[in-house]
Amino acid sequence: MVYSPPLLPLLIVAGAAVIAFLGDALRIGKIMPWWGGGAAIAAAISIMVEKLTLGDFLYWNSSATLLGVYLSLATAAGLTFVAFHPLPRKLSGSFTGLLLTALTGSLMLVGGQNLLFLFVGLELQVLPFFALLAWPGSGRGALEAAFKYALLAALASAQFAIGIALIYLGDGSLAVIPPFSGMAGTIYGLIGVLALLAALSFEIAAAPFHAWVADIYQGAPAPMLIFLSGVGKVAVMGALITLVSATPRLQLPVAVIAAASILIGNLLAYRAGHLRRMLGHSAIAHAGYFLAALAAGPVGTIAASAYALVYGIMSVGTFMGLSSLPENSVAIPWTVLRARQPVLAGLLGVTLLSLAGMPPSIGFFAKLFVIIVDIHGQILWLALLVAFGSAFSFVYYLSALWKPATLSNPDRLLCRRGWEGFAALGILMLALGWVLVPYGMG
Amino acid sequence: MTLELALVIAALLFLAGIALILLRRSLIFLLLGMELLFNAAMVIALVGGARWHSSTGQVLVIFIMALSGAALALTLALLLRVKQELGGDTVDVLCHLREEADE
Amino acid sequence: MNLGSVFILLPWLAAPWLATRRTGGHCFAMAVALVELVLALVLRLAPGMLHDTSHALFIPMLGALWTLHDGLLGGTLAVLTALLLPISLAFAWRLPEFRALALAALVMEGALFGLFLADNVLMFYIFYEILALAGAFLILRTGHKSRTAALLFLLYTVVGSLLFLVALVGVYVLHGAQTGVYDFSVLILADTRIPATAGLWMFLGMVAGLAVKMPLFPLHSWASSSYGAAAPAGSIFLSGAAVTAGAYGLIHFAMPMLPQAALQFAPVGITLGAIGTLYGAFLALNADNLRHFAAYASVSHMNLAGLGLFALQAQAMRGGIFLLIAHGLVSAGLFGVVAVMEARGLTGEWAGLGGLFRRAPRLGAWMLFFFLAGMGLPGLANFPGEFLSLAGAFQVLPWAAGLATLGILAGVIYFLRIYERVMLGPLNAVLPDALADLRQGEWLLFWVLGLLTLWMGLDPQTVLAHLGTLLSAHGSEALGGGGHGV
Amino acid sequence: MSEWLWLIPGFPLLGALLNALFGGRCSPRGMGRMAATMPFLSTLVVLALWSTHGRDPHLHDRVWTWIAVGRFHADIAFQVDQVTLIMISIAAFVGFLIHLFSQQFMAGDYGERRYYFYLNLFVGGMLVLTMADNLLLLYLGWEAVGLCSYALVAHWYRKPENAWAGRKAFVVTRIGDTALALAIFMLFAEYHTLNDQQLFVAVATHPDVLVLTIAGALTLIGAIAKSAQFPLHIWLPDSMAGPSTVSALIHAATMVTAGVYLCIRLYPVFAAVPGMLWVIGLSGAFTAFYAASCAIAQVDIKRVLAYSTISQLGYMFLGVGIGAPSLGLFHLLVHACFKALLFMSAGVVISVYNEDHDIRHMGGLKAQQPFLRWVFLAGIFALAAVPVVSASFYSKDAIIATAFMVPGGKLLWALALLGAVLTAAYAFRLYFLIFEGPVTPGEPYRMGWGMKIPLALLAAASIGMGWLQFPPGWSGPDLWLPWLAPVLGMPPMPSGAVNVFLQITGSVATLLGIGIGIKAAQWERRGHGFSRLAFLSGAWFFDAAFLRVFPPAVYAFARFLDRGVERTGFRWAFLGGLRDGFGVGSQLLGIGENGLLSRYASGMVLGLLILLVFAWGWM
Repeated sequence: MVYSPPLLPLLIVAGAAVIAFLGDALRIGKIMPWWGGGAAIAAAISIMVEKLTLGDFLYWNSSATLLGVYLSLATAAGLTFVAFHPLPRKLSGSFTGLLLTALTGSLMLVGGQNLLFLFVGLELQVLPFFALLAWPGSGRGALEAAFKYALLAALASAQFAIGIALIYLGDGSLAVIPPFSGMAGTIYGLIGVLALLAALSFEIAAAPFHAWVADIYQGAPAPMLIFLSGVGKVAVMGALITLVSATPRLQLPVAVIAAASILIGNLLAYRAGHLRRMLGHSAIAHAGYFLAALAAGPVGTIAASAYALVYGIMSVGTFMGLSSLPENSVAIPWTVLRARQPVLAGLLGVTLLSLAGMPPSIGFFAKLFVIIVDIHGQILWLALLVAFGSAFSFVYYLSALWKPATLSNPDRLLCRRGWEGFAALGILMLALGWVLVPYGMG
Repeated sequence: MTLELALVIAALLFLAGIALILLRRSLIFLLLGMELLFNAAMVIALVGGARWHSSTGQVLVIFIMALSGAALALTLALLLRVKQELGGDTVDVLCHLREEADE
Repeated sequence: MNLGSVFILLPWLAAPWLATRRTGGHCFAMAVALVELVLALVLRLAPGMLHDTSHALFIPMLGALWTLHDGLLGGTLAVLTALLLPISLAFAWRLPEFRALALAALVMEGALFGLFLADNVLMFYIFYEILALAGAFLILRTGHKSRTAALLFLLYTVVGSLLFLVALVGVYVLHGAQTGVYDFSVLILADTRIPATAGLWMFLGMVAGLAVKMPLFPLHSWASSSYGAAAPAGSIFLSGAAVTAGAYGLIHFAMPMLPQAALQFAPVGITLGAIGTLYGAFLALNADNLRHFAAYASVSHMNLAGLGLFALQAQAMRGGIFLLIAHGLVSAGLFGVVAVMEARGLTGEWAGLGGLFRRAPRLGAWMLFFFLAGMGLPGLANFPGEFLSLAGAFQVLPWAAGLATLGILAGVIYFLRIYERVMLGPLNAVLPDALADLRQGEWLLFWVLGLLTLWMGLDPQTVLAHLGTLLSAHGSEALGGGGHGV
Repeated sequence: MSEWLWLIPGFPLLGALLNALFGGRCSPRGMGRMAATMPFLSTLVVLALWSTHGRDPHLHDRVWTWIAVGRFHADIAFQVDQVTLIMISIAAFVGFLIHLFSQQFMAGDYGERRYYFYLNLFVGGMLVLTMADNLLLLYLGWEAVGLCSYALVAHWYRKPENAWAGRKAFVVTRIGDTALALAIFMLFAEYHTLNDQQLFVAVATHPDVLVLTIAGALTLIGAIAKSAQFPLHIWLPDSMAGPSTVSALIHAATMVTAGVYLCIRLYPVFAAVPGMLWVIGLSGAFTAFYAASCAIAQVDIKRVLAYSTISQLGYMFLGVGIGAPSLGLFHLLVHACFKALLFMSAGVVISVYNEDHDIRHMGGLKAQQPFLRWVFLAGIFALAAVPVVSASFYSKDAIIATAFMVPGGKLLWALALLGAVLTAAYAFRLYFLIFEGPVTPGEPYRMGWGMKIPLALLAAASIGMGWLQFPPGWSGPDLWLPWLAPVLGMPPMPSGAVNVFLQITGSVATLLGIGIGIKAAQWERRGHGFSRLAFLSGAWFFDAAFLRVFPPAVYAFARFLDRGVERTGFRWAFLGGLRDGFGVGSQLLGIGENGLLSRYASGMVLGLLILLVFAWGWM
């Protein structure tokens, strides 16, 4: 197996994962999160360095690099943040190992150009979460969530497998590099691509396949959700970008799924009583906005990758904020949170506003790009739907912001010294992120 | 001719798997249904390999077999934990997470 | 960091600092407000200050966001906003929730100044949204602290402004397609050739976004619940200053960008304004308490201003803007009277009032003064604006302007009926007997507002002459010089 | 001389300003004196104007530009010509007399300072109205006097009916203001100018009959509302709730004549439209007859005078209608003097009988108040137009006579003559009921010199003013008509036998009226006088009908709009509908999420099938 540069980031992360697993055995589990963080950052740097080398399996174009770097940095940040959280305290070595495996899978998904590569990446990225969601000591809800996720993810990967097989049947090659001949071929190729689309849109909780997301968000422990929504979903979005940019004919079904997601996501979130369920349903809507960008043709992929990046940052910020709250809190106890964790409360407030699309935040700029791209792609009705969706989203985001909730005993609120730094970084990123955009886009 | 016949078999396998998942109450059968879906994928992959006279089909089958095994192994482990903690292995056990507003 | 940026960012820097101080933010907030007033006057009277419009924050696709330019209209409205803030704070001096009100008002003021000085339409939109959010917080944190009213206010504005955004992006994309230059600055966007039908739809989107703030008739339902829920001192700022944002956006951005569509929309706009004027008047007549009454009076006047603006005729346009400024003062007076009465423990419900003149003659006198100004008595602030708007609109669409002229008659009916219910007649037994008349501070406030109203009524020429050419060069030549003839 | 015309309205406005600023700090008495000096100074300036420019006054004084946007140009500019000189003389001089009279009459009242503030503001407003050189400034004065009338009628605000009467006055006059505003818009839209002279030139050059008819009609409605003519007269009888001095100034001498002044000022606009003048004449004549018929059946002393004012204004409109605006102006001048006198004396009579307005409870006051009786009698003579002796014989009978000469004027002449009979009747009925007959004692009321001088001056004027203009054929001073001819033109003069016949019928009508009046007083005292006729005392039930129809309709419409359109339409249907729609939508979608795993799986499969439809679509 000749060493080829594009594989470097994967090698780094996979190697680190193996060592992390050994860490628990050698009772040096405590430092493993830091070790994992360092490995992720090394991967990010390597991706930056390898920026434009082309490989037959990996094609690090601009959007893949952007997302790849983001995934690594997000995992690094998540790991160092969770290091202070009591939940993974016992098995932190295997915890880090699992996360690094998930990161490997994500990088493969984002950069993959070969269907088989994508399939392996998807499995690598999904399987660790079966275990992570049901982490020992996180209650029965988490277990139920994990099992539901496991079963439905398995169903989705089965669809993915069928899709790959059909495409292979249709045009004989597993490569995804355009022109993806599968489309021109027989009916099998078409059904295969649609199966792929179905599987991936299950992963990002788009409309017809959205049923699972509310329960998992409600049940799963908050630190795990940082990675599920912040890293897992963004990786699948990267895969979708490569898939749709390779097959232009997918734009119509993507547009339909986008519209369905926005409508269903907003409507469900409107009535969701529980905070976590509301966040789950709003994730459906955000998947819809991402797909709306994707449905707008070649220009759309840039906007889609920007939206994926922004969505990732926002969900990481949200769940970092929520991880200090006790598990079954139905709403955010603002007064207590502001008293004990002012900066974290600020982060949570800014992320909610950014999720809703309040102008100074990058959430708004992401949605603005989506609207620009949609109108440029002549899909006016989708742009209007995005606009009305984000306007409507103010209802449930701001009622979450304004609903007065009381916490029975304030000391159940977790507050760790390291978190203030993360929160401050998060606020800066979200509120003034758009100032940095010119340099990133350049 | 054999191509269409094999595809019909794969389709049947797929439908059987879906039926198993949707109709049966016990979680074990859900996993069985999942396994059938993966088998359907393998059949299609084999047919593809045969049609294009290349070994990629078989490589694909091996990969699907490996990954399906991994996925189901973990799901089985979770199933044991569910049986222990939630006290049953039917689908209705898993109903704690839902929209409260319904009641 | 030129004067304009300081002018916008000062309130935004003051707000968080005010939030951290536990008690006694009063003097600090008032000091910042007065500094802002001085800055606004300097900017307005010495227009050359902003010649080095800083082209900061250049984003490739969106153009230079932070380009500031001080137009005459924007400067005048900025002075009005800067004037209303200290007045609003003064009326709220003894409120328990003063700090929350000051915080929200400062953020709103910063957003308004940014809005008036912004040259980039996207920056205008961003400030417009921040204004909406800060307004929602004001409604939430003061007065009845009702969430529904705050949410209704925010939703109306957000849905409307997103329609404005979609229309704006439509123009932006069309311009990009025609000239290859993708930039949001209004000067560049102004000369895109837009097909008629698409232009009309886009203009409707923009009007929906902007006219919702200036409550034009069909989009006005938020006004009574928001002004009713917020503390009257807060409503001064909400109904006086925040309302000018919509009208400014209409004149400075929407009409220059889509001049043909503006001409086609003129008759519809005039009709809506006329219906709104009468509708607001009749609702004020049937208001169930003083706050709703003041809210509907404000809606009625703003619809008349809307009528003037949409007529696209020289007299009507200037009359509309003048009425906008005059309405700021008069509604400050109206809500100020309500604030003073609520400071004395009167709820504002009709059962609790009656014959107040005997106990508080000075308050009664000032209330009558502002009611007369509200009625459009010649010699007070509203009259020049109303008369010019109606005279101009009459030349464009006579029957609609005629309908709106009935608003003058309706004004008398509802204002005097409410005045009689509150002030005249036998002394109401329910009134608390220790009812003090105006204190020195309030009396001085009313004198400031009164003198300004009188000055604007008797010598409107100083304001009218300086409104200068409103539509950008492109807009006016497309409209044939001021729309329907001078 | 012409650059300080602004002093005339300036003094009273300055008085009002001083009152507002320093009112709190000095005693009401001092404030009253300061208030009285202001119209006195204006009167001095007017006298100076008479002395220097009496012969042919054409002065113009532009103070500052009020509103100037494109061709919509209105300055604060004052002009004085013959008509304006007369009007400002009345407003300033009669205003001063009433200020003097109020010093003692209103002493010790609970709102004295507020009273003087509005009185000064009123005189200022009236002067601005009459001296305005453009329609916009006229509109300013018009509304200012409307406001002061509201405030002064509702002066004793503690009784709700007084406050209501003030509001009724302001609302009805505001109907006229709206009509006037519409007329100004139309004239501006058509001729693009607000200045009077430019307007007349433009109307003369290209008269557009349709625009001028509508604008003329609207201006007429404005004048009718302000001068309380027939359909819109209902506010004047109720506004007697204010103090008598207010009635004297506002509802006799100055404000109500503003409508007549407007018609005289815009005479060329009316003349340009063929039938318009006759309509004005008809409305004047009918109102004269109608109001006189109502006056004869009233029992409240001030309501008799109120209806009498409406009737006399009818005559002035008749004067303008038959093409003799100078005669109308003459009657306006005479009427101002004797009606102010009558109202002020009525005020004294009411305070003598401590606030009892009903004339049936009065009688034989001549013994107790001799001075008041003679002064009141002079006023009654002028009101009834007693031949030769009284002033209005020269003005009112001249109008009636000229009405006969005008084409189509026979109907107007008949109505006016009938009105003259009724006028003489109710005048003398009033006099005999109050001053003659069995004595009912009242409180002793000593009138100071401040009250006696105004009454004496006005009594002299109501007798002697008529001698300015003798009827045609009589050898005597013929000053009035030639003096006004350059501005208002000469009216058609009857001559020869017809002239003699008209004068005789006029005098006979008056004497007949006096006889009826005396008889009516005796019937009244015996208990079955005209006041029992409900139809007449209720002013033909117009007032009741108007009040039963319009206000309830307006309030009902407001309630409908509020409850129907706002609450159910917008809030319940639109917003509520949206909210419930979203609720139901989310409930429907919630079915797919009841926690059951197999339900989720079926959702996914369904999704896959939907996607496959696209494959079928692409084939």
